[in-house]
Amino acid sequence: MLFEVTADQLDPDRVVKHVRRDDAGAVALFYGVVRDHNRGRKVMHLEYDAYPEMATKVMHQIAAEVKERFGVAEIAIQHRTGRLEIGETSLLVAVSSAHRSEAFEACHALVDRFKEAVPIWKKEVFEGGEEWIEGDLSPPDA
Amino acid sequence: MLFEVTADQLDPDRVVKHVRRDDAGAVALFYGVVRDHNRGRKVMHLEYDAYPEMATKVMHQIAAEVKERFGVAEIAIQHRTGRLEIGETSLLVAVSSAHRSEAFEACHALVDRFKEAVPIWKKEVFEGGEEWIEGDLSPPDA
Amino acid sequence: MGTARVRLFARLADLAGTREAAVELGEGLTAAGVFGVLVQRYPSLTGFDAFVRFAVNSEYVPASHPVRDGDEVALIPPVSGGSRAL
Amino acid sequence: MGTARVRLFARLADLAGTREAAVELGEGLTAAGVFGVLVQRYPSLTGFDAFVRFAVNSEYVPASHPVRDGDEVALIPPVSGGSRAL
Repeated sequence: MLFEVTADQLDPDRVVKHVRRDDAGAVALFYGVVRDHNRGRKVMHLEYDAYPEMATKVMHQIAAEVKERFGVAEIAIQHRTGRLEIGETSLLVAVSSAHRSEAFEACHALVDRFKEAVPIWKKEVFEGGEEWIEGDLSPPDA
Repeated sequence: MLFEVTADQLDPDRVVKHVRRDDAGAVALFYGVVRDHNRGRKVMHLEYDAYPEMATKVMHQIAAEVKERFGVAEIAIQHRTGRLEIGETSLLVAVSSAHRSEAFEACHALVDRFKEAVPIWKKEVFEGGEEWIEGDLSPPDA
Repeated sequence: MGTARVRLFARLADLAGTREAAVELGEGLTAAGVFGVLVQRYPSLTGFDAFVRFAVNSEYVPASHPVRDGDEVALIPPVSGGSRAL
Repeated sequence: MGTARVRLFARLADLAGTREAAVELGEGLTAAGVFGVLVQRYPSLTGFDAFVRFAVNSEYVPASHPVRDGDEVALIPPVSGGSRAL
């Protein structure tokens, strides 16, 4: 398994290479991308803060849970920190599996768990202001 | 929308670039990968045959259905033909959407529809023989 | 009455030993009728009419679909994930 | 009684104007108690104890968790998708 929190551009080839196995016929890869709008506001850019040591530890825990629950083969996750422009990738979650259904379901569940539990925060810089996006105040978000 | 049937290596960056839009916060990308086993047999390699003109037409139809049904932003599909070795990518399906749930669900539905409807066939070359894999005879497959 | 171009794929192409054939169109010939002509030419295709779907000009059609001069008729064996469709 | 290192993130780091602090540990000090010490030092954090979760040495812990010499205490604001967890 691969878990990275990094200020560099994310690397989809790297995460997919990491999860590829000869017995896995399916890979589901999720990209979280910085969107130009949120809750009716025009977003200019995002800034991500993280607690990296704990983030990778929690990523490991939730990945182990998901791997066990869905019986998938391999998992890799990268999250970026710092300033991200519209269209840049903030999150990559890759899951490989013998068959496609488990790959899709496990990848989806893992992204959901990630957004609940991993200590990474985003500040939205929008037209006219900025705000840390915190769970209770914001709708579930891609 | 992008629909390609090609003898060349597939290009995940190209399909993801194609579906990226500033208003789409999520991209789900599926890789179908040649697996080293199937129904208890050791697979040596696969050979894909296609009816390319019809395949791209059917891809267009099922993508339009899925886009309408799930309200997703953009879709791209590539399928490879010819001889593929273990670990090579036979299929890429990318879906972008404002939010992640629709991206995952639409991508999964689209892969299922693809495998039912698109005129592309695989011959499995396994230890001791070879066989065209045809729907009624084979289990659902990644 | 014209001619149709027939395309064969996968197992059917292997059995017939060709990926393409031309069929002279008799009066009111249907997609299934075109297949019947091919079976006479390539006896190894015998019995596969229950197994294939037909396409004319890249659209799935019923076996009863009439074939016209210049049409491209394709014999479509089940695709690999097709069991879920049935 | 020793010292704990406290880490602050996101809104709490902005409010306190620092990402890190050292807290002297009194007898039986808990994670919530450490936060209380910080509120005295950085009054802008007042009221946020209902809002944060605590971690000690990179593991989520209850507010009542005792803090020991050398521990790293982190104040964890809600993460962006956290509404689903509640």
